Amino acid sequence: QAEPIRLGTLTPLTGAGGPYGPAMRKALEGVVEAVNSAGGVAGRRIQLYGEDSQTNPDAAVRAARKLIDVDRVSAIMGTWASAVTTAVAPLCWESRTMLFTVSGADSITQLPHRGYIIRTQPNSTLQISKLAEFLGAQGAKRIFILAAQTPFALTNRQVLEREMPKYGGQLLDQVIYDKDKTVFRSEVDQALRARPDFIFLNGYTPDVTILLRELYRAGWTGGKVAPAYAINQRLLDSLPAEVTNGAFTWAPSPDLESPAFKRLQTLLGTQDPDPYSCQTNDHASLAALAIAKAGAWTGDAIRENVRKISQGDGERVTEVTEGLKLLAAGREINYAGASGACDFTDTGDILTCPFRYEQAEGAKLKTVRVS
Amino acid sequence: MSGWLLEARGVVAGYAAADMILKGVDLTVAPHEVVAIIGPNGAGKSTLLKAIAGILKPSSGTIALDGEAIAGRPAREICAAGLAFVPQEANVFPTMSVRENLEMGGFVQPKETRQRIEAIFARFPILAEKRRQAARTLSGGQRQILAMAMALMVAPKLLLLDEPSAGLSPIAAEKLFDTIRSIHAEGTAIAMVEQNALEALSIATRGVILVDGRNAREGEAAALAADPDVRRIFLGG
Amino acid sequence: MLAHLIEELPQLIVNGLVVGTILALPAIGFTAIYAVLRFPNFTVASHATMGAYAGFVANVWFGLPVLPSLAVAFIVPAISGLVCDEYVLKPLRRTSAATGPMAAAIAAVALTIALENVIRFVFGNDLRGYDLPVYRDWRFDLGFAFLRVGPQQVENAAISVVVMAALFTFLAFTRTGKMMRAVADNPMLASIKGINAETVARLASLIGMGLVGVGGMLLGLDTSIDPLTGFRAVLTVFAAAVVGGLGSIPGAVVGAMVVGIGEELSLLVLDASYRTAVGFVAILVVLTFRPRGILGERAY
Amino acid sequence: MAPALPLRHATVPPLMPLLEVHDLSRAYYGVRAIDGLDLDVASGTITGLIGPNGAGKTTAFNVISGLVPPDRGTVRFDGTDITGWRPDAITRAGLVRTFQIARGFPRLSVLENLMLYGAHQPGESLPVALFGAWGKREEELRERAIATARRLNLLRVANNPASDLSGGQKKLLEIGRALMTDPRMIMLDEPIAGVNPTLSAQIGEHLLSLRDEGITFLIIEHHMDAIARLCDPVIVMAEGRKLTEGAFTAIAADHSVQEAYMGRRAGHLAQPSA
Amino acid sequence: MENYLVAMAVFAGLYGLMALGLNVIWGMTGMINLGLVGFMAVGAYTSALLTVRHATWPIWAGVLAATLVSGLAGAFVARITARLKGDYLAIVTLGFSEVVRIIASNEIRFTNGTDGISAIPGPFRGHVAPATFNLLYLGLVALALLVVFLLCQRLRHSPYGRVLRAIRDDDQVTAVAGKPVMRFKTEAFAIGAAITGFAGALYGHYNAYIAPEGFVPLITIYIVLALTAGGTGSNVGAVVGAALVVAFMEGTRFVVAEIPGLAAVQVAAVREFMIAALLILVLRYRPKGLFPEHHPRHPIPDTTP
Ligand SMILES: Nc1ncnc2c1ncn2[C@@H]1O[C@H](COP(=O)(O)OP(=O)(O)OP(=O)(O)O)[C@@H](O)[C@H]1O
Ligand SMILES: Nc1ncnc2c1ncn2[C@@H]1O[C@H](COP(=O)(O)OP(=O)(O)OP(=O)(O)O)[C@@H](O)[C@H]1O
Ligand SMILES: [Mg+2]
Ligand SMILES: [Mg+2]
Repeated sequence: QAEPIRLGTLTPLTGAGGPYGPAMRKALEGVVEAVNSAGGVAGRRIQLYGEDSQTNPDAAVRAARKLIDVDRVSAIMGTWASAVTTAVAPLCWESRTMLFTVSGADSITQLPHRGYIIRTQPNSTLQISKLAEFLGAQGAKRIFILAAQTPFALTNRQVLEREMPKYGGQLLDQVIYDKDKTVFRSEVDQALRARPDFIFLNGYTPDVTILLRELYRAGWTGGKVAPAYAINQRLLDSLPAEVTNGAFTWAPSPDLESPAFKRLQTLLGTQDPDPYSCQTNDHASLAALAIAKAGAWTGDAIRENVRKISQGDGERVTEVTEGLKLLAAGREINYAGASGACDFTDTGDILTCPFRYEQAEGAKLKTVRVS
Repeated sequence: MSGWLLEARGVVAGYAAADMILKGVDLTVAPHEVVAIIGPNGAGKSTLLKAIAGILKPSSGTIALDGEAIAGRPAREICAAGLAFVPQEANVFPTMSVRENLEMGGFVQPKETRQRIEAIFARFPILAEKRRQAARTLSGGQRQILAMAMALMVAPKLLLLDEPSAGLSPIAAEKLFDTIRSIHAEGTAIAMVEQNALEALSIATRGVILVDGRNAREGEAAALAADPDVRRIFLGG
Repeated sequence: MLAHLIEELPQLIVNGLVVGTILALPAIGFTAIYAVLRFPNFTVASHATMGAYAGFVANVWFGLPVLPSLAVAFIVPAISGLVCDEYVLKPLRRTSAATGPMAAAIAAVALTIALENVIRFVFGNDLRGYDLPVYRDWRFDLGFAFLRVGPQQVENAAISVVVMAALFTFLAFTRTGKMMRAVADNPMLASIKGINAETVARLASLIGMGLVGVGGMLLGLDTSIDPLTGFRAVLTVFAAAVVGGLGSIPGAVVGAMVVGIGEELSLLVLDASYRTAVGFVAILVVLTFRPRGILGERAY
Repeated sequence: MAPALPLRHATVPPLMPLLEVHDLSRAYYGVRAIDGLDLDVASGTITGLIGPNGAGKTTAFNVISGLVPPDRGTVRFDGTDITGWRPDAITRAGLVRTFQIARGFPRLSVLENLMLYGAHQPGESLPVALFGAWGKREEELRERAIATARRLNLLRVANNPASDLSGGQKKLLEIGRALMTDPRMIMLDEPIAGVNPTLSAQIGEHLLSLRDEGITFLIIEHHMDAIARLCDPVIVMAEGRKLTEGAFTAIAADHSVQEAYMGRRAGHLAQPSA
Repeated sequence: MENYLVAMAVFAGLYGLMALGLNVIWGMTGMINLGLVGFMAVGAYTSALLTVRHATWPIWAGVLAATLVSGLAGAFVARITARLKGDYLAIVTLGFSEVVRIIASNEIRFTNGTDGISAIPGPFRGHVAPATFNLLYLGLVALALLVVFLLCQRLRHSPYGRVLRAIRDDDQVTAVAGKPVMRFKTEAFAIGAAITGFAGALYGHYNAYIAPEGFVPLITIYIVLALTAGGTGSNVGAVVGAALVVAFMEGTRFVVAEIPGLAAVQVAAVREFMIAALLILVLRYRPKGLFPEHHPRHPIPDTTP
């Protein structure tokens, strides 16, 4: 049997990213299984090597070393925290290994990575512009941000401040909190004192849980919005419905009718795969398809070919096995996956993508609009 | 039955496995007897008392208290079997008050506690005066008196004292020895280590001299005190 | 500026007290163990998490109401705390004459990582929540400012105060309590006086970790339940116990309030993201004037 | 019963006091441990400090040596006001003390305990320790430490950690450490409590010879025969202040001192022996 | 594989340096320092700020400055915590490292915030193949470790080290012995912090990237565990312990990969559990560490009278 194709994952299984990593990993494994059971890529099986980033750059660098030097993977997929991504990026480009990431900080694609980074998460600027547009449409006039201290907190604020006036609104202020605290009462009070009509909770699931509960206690009845990775089904399950009712979420999204998205729903056994899992699902698909296209499985091969299979005039595919078949038949393809169109700029950022807006109602998310 | 209240034979004990301090020591105490144990610093006197009291496990030898084998048993069981021990160092509970120290001294005989504390306060007014003060803040001599008083909170069969008079003023030491005499008169057997050897021998019935982890001399207390060799080598006279 | 201050101050203090009540119970458990065993048992982190999960299992899986769930949140960590101490930490404390008490403390850090991962192994990383209602806060009009206070938090505060009073009375006045302090002071002398030091140590671990577990469940009620629930709070819990005076039960409560209020008041002058930093500076200031904490190092 | 001991010292001519303590006071939560203590120690004497348990002797040492700040009063050493100085500065000025309840460095060996007290080791400065030469002084200190250990019967346990000493050996180490410094004056807090009588007699001899070499001593002790043999003058403290001072025979004959402190037997020492 | 082993050896060396630093502060002088990672951060940031963000100093100058600045930070912490002992010192030093991390996160203009600093230069990086760079750096770290180790050994066995160990046992009696305790404590803290900062700077130049999230208390915990497992107070123990911790962290990777039937998160849990359990076992069966500190024995003349 031919030597397998080696791919690596570096999702956060412990530490602050812990709530997200396992599902991301599962979404990746689903693709690999599908490819292997469909006969692999050009007859080669994909062998997936998984390591835990521990949401810690120090641990992640050691894990990446192992993936690159011992497992000799040609791509590392699924890095989550921006610090982790930035820390492993130089290892990747020095060793000509492809890096697929979901980190949102603008700075990542500005690294001198020579094309070795592909990011499926829209950068902060794009995400927040979309949010501003949506908030405008909801009639929001006075926005307040409660943000965890993250690499994108500052950019987010600047973008929102710039964009809101276009839709007749304004950003009042932002409070940056320490996400490892257990109580955020005073932060919430500070937000309420500014008399906003919409509060943007820019954090992660554990801290947004506390914030939502605190907003409810404080008697808040205005609008609230958070990224879809923060308010997910898990969060809705863990809080009483009256606490979460009315909260909006938004995330980059394909057409919800997209078969890729549907398949991921079945794979993960949830109606609501979080955006990160959607993206890692696409990481694996993109890597497999690029390898098939190149007929070689080095990092360079992936780098050269990833755009050839994800954008352009080729036949539109949403399923990796389908794409592999077409490629085998010598056809051009344009892959769009569970996370969106997967079209990338030269620096590795997402070109454009539709966004999906949802609202919590009775502990379920209902789609409000996709645009 | 040998008739001894305490009978320790061939006790070998030490702190590190390789280096035994006691190299086969015998110590016997008859009921109603006061035995003084003397010897140079580092001879193993305290080690012997610790081994008897159950703080140190002897690696060989037998120890019996009132016919009951106690070697190797935990200290609290030996205490319950009727032995009270006042160690040389760290012999009070530093953060507890004087009164609480006394209560702990009488831990195994709680019924008598109240009444015995009264008796002790009568006998040692200084303790009554300092009853609420933490033992840590007592002067050296006050602490020593407290340690002794804690042992008086129980009515043991055998009292083991490790240098009870160290740090006491002459008059306090005198009072202490009077106390020891009266405890003895009430029928309690006593074994005590003392550097104040002449004084100790004067109230003891028998003396035991320990040198370098072995029994060196043993005999009637008065005879030992009078022996010129003993005086020269051990008593500084 | 002044009006602004007067308006905000009462609420900040209330919020600080709320933070304090959440920290108080685990801090009491931590300090109670310290009082007897004389080492910082850092497994409070994982035992708080364990309490949160135990309460979750009782409440959500078995449908028990709050109080029985709290009982479960006490029992499970209590037993775990006991077993851990018996088989892992105690042997290390025994050799502490040579190594200092730190060996046991450091082993406790390793142990808490191990326990956290046992929980992670069983429950995964997913967030959980209790099946309990969340209430709106009560609001009071003070004339110059509005004040909001949560029913849940009043309950937390009541529980902490009752537990503190009970434990304090127990240690200060009962025979068993004095026994515990005697063992803390001088375990060897305690055994000479006939006290079973082992039983006392077990009791301390049992009660202490049980309280930490209850604290963990209350923490879970206010935050979220995941394998890091306790870990996120442990630094502040440790800080509270230290500020109050390690080993002092009322100290733990006072320390929790000081840390809580200190961090909240810092919001008057600094960004929320500096809250932790201000908390630590406050600790430093307190310790500079009272190197052994506010209530010193006393078990009662 | 106690045989009379030869009094080796002549009555000391009045010298300039090396240590002057004036109106020294220190209270603990209302307990006046020392309360207006005045005392002088003349240069070249072995001055005894006696008094009932709890009289405040140890507290006086603690305040004089800088470990406990006084509430009131002054301490002058060799004409310099050292009140409020840090303990290490006081030691370096030539005044060193020992502890009643032995407090060594448990994890240092006996020899290291002794060598640590040696002064003028250049290797205690960082650059010299790392890059300089300190071996010669170390050798001197070692020799001196070995000699001290030998004199105190500690040579056998010289390489053991201090935690593994018997109670008496710890007291001996206390004395030994003080002897290792080259002080002008040593304050000994019950140096021979718990020390075997034969050895204490030898230590006494040694102190006398050190006195003859010019070292001044202030000694707290409860062993009247040792006080009688070594000390002149003797200061009696009670309830935090000085009660009286004088030659031992005079003190011992004093009724109030006998009553409060010495009791019957020690009082005999005052009488010329039969 | 070789490349990986070389990289892990570099990490072990850097951890070893920090363990040596901790050993001076905690092992020898008895001052608990749970803020170690804070000094590592100070070192890493100083050098990074000077070599790439705010200036373009040569690497050696950046590292030198890092060593000095973290040493000064150490002296500062020692001064403000002068009166604290034991667990009380532990919480304040822990706080110090958190404060450093928070400042690094929030003073964005100065430190670039949570984005971290990337493109930190490494000697000859980019001019030689990555594998060669790796080897070169290992040589550098090994040399640094050797020099620091020898200095620490010299310190430990000098009269200076004896004073430090005396302070560890009882600082009051050390003062009575005539030693200016405060000076020694400050110097020891500064030396340890300087070594740690030095290691932090090397760490930054090796990884090319540093961020506040990389300096979490977990790293301090690892170093403390390394020193305890190796033998508190012993320099050999510090180095061996650090190598051991890295070996545990990496070795468990390969072991858990063999366990079938577990979800990814369970594998990760088992791995962290194993690291912790191995360290507990070391402590349990070698409570004084693998290389217990022994106090210097001096030749004693014949003791038979
Ligand atoms: N820290 C403290 N807190 C409260 N009281 C104290 C403290 N230290 C000493 N005392 C009290 O001060 C008095 C004097 O104590 P000190 O130790 O000076 O006596 P001493 O003369 O040395 O007695 P001894 O001969 O028994 O050693 C005692 O009554 C003691 O209880
Ligand atoms: N904890 C210990 N560990 C190791 N060795 C010890 C320990 N305690 C005492 N030793 C050693 O054991 C020997 C006997 O000590 P022990 O305490 O029994 O002497 P002692 O006869 O009571 O002397 P002293 O009159 O000085 O109290 C001494 O050489 C001492 O150094
Ligand atoms: Mg003894
Ligand atoms: Mg005294």
